[in-house]
Amino acid sequence: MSTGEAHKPPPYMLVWLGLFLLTMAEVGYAFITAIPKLWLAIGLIVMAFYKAWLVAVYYMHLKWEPKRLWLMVSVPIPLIMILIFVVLNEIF
Amino acid sequence: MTTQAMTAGRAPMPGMKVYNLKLGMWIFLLSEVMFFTGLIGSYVILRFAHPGQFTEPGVVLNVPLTAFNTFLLICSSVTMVKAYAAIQQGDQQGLKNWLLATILIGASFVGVQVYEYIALVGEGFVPVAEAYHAVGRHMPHDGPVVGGQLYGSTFYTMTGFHGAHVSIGVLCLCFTYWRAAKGEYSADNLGGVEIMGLYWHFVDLVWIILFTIVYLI
Amino acid sequence: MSTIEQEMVHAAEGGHHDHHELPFIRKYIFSTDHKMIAKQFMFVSLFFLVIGGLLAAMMRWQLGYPSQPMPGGMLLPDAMMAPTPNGAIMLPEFYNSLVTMHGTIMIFFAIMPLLVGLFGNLLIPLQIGAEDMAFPRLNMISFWLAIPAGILMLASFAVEGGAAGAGWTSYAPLSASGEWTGVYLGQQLWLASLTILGFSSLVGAVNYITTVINMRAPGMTWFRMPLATWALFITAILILLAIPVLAGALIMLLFDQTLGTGFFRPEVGGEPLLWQHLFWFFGHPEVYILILPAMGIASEVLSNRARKPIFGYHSMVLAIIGIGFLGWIVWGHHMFMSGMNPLLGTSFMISTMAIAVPSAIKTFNWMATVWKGDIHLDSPMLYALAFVSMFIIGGLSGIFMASTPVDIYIHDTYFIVAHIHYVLFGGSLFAIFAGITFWYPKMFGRMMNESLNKLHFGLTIVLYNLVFWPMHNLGLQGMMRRIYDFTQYEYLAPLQPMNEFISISVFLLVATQSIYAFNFFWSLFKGEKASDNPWDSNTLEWTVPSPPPHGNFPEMPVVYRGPYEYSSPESETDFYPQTTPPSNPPVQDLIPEPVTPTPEGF
Amino acid sequence: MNWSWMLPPSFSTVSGDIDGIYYVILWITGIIFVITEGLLFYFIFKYRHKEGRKARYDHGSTKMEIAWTMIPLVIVLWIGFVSKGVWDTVKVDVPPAGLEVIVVGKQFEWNVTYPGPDGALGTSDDFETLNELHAPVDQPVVITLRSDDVLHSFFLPEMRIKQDAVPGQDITVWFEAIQPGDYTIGCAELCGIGHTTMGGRLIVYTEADFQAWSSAQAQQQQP
Ligand code: HEA
Ligand code: HEA
Ligand code: CUA
Ligand SMILES: [Cu+2]
Repeated sequence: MSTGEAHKPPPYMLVWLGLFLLTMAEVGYAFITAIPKLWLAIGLIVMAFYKAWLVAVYYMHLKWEPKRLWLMVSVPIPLIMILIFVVLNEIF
Repeated sequence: MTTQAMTAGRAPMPGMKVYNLKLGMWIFLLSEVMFFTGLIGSYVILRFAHPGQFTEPGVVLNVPLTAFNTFLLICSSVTMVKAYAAIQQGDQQGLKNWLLATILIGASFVGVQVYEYIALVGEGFVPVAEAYHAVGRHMPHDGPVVGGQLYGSTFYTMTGFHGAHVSIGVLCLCFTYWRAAKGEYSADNLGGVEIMGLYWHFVDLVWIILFTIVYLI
Repeated sequence: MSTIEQEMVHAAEGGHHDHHELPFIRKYIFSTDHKMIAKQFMFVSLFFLVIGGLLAAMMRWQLGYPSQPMPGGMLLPDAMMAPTPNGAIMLPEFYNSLVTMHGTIMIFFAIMPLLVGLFGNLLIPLQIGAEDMAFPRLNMISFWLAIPAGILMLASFAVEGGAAGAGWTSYAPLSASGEWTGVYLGQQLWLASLTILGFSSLVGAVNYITTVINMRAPGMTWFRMPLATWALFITAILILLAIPVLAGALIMLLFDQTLGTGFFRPEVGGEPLLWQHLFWFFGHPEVYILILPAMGIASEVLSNRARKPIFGYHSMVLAIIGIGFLGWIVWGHHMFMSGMNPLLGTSFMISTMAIAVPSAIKTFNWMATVWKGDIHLDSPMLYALAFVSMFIIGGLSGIFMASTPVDIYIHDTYFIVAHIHYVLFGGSLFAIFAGITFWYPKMFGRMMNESLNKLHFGLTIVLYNLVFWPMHNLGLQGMMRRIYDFTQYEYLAPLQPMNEFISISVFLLVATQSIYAFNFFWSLFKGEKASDNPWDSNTLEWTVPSPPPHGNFPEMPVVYRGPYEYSSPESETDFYPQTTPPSNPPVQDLIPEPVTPTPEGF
Repeated sequence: MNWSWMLPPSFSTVSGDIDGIYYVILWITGIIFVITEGLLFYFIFKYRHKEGRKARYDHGSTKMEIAWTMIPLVIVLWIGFVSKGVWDTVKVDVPPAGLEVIVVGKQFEWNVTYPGPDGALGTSDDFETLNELHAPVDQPVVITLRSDDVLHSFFLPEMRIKQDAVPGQDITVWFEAIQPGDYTIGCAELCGIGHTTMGGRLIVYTEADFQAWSSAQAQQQQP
């Protein structure tokens, strides 16, 4: 079933603008040497994930999908966290 | 009623309320998520364990160039979604135009990446080397060691696999375009365009993450 | 019948093409029919099962008679055997290749394709009432990717340096550079082959998951699905999420081997433990991939042959899901001695212990299923009961290894080898015997010979235990695994008689398997003709002809109840098929939601 | 042929505890084994098909499900809890060293470096032995385990010690022998063609004998 018909046209261009501005912001932010490395990394990752979220929700139309698809799509997330967490544990 | 309609018609009943093709693509993308998790996870581990082998952003890699490339990929995402929006309205010509734009931008992304690789290798940043000395645009060639083998290995593996995904995407887009040109899509038959879009946006999404952790951190 | 149902049925009838005969190549070779693909997987993986068994027999010769000339060894090339005047003696590098290839072939090319390729393909569409998989063409591709993978794997025996010899786990850095093993091309072929095979499994998994979610017949709700389908569904999810991680690791290792990158090579800063983490993050879900479908098959057979509803259907389903989930957080139990942070070891021990619980639920439910049943002890039931009792042994030995201090001593000894074979042979393979025997009539329209099967069962269960039970004892005496000649160690030399005993039993066990092979092929042509429902079963696959026609269901089945209504007082016979309409009119929840046609892109 | 499920004798301070847990698990699983297999066979026999028998129509019982979820859970968590203590003693809490040595595995031998008369490693009076580890009794021997090439696993069966040697990583292993004698060193991780031959001897002396051996070695190996 084609999605979104019943909704008003999704804000594709607005999202594009957001992605563009966030990319600029990231590049600028990454080179601010005054900020400690850890904060730089956290800030960048937050921005990256927000961008990824925008793409998934608007461009991949998750916003208009049934809850069950959301549920299915989030299955790997705990696994990713477990893997990364455990392996990082090895180093610290 | 055709068999096909029957299959599809069965879908909404106990199932996901999402038709087979789209559901299948989403499921496939979940496995792609795990694949890139493996690669990115390895990178994170290796980087934390051997910070000395990696350099600050911008020392070796050309961030402005890649930022431009990121911009290209974002643009191609928006053209892709426009193609989908067009066919939702039954606009065949719009579909073709936007698809063509996506193909061109996607191909440019690959082109820029190839150019980047050539430039980097020319500067001495190769996938495999025991340790490379002060390569990159900002350093003299006989300068101090600024990175180790792991940097080259992980960089080329991650970006290479992503590039391969983009290239495959471009090929599939060409196929979608060919079918669009034959007029095979319509407002009630746009599954092919939609799953193409899903794949394409996913590749964009992965790049967003890769760009940040490989180039900027 | 409600109007909607009538409409559905009507649509199914109208929508059914009259299937004209397909040309040979489309029907038997490049078939997109899930039943044919299932059979293709079956023949190929039975072939690999035999190969794996022969490799094991060669290994056992060396272990039973360390460094004595092997009968027939002269026929093998000098790269494998050292010729002496009395005959040829196995070389240690060949022994390493044998262990590696035995493990790899058994796991990836025999048991996994049998459970997932054969039973996944055969059962999922039939048991949920679909006319085929969601993506029949992808299904075909999945099979045809497995073939080059198998050829590459076998070809690696013939290349310079021999086949991969770093164990089926291929621990880096041993596997990362030919420098350490002398195996260059063989190891690379191993990696390439598994990468391709991984892709094959992945494509299959996408197909299975989509099919189960979206193609169930009207009335086939989640909790009316047979347990075999449930197990295969969860297995497919495990494959979907585990295999890509392995693929990533394999590719990185392949780069290390061929290009000289440094992911796992410590000389240049790589992390050997990273390989182990990635491998076992895949590997432990993998072992559940190998047991869950077996559990599903056993549940099916046990309930049917005991003529009794499965005990605790809902908790069986929850246990499958529980095992599927917990399987992701226990992988570290393979790495207790690896140099992994010991505190992580403790967490992994606790999670590993916890995973015994869903297995316990399943075991006790099986036992309660046969309790007060009407047990027909024919061959599928015998195999299924053997599955339960052998799985208990294998599972209980897992508890020893899960306990970190005990694992210090028994890790990498034959105790582990015993565990592996109790769960994989006693568990998975016995369930496969049960499954093949049980669904043989559906696949081929003929029954297998019952007496031959009982003979095979009797000999196999005895010999199997004679082979693998004493391996526990060997392990407790400290005998390491993957060891070419244990008599090199003074303290292990006294174990020679026991090893010889095991080896003799193995040779008999291998010979015994020819009974099954003979029965299998003989029955194809001479077996007694089977009716549509020879086991008086409830599930949907038994409502269609044996073998089912292309498209499976002449009309869209409508499901009224769960799959295990045996001996129900509502039914006159001791079974009550899922499709038999209830005598009183259907209740509300049986009526499917309205049908909206949706576009299909391909 | 030794069909026994008893462990061979062990000679370190921790091995008693390890073996103890083994026997506890052996008892628990043994009892479960007998009960489950016994019941299974009994059911098969008792309820085998007879003309006119009809199976009980029974979909399960929540009470039973809870029982056979909780009981195993308690049992295994208890085993886990007991195990944790011993595990920490063996792998986490390393006692102050009586003797410190470096063991390096490489294809296919074990190299052992001793501190020499000054009692410190990494000085010029260190001396080495090949495929032999000499140690005093009743003293914690703390080993820094390394590998030069691939993974090996340092296995002292009589001490119930096993630890992989990982290239690029220093791993601490310790044991304390409780009886002088001649024991085995093995390699328990597949490490290549010569994996089988990578064995050695662990020789445990009384304190005095060890001192004598040690100074003699130090003399001999002085440049
Ligand atoms: C089908 C495959 C399969 C299955 C199902 C299992 C199931 C389990 N496995 Fe196994 N395992 C393997 C295949 C499998 N394993 C393989 C191939 C290896 C070796 C890999 C290699 O190194 O090459 C291995 C190795 C392995 C190790 C690593 C050993 C080492 O290398 O040192 C460990 C350690 O914890 C372990 C534990 C377990 C446990 C706790 C279970 C549990 O899931 C078992 C649960 C079942 C029961 C417990 C029995 C039934 C329950 C009852 C009767 C109830 C009452 C029980 C209690 C209260 C205890 N396994
Ligand atoms: C499913 C998996 C499986 C199966 C079935 C087997 C079956 C057997 N295995 Fe295997 N084994 C492994 C998986 C398996 N193994 C793994 C994963 C390892 C670890 C590898 C490693 O360390 O890297 C291992 C290791 C291993 C070792 C340890 C080697 C070492 O560490 O040095 C030994 C030693 O005795 C052994 C022996 C045997 C024997 C004698 C059989 C016999 O039971 C074989 C008898 C079976 C047959 C002969 C096949 C029968 C064929 C049919 C029934 C088909 C007939 C029907 C038709 C043709 C229609 N195996
Ligand atoms: Cu060293 Cu095995
Ligand atoms: Cu495991």
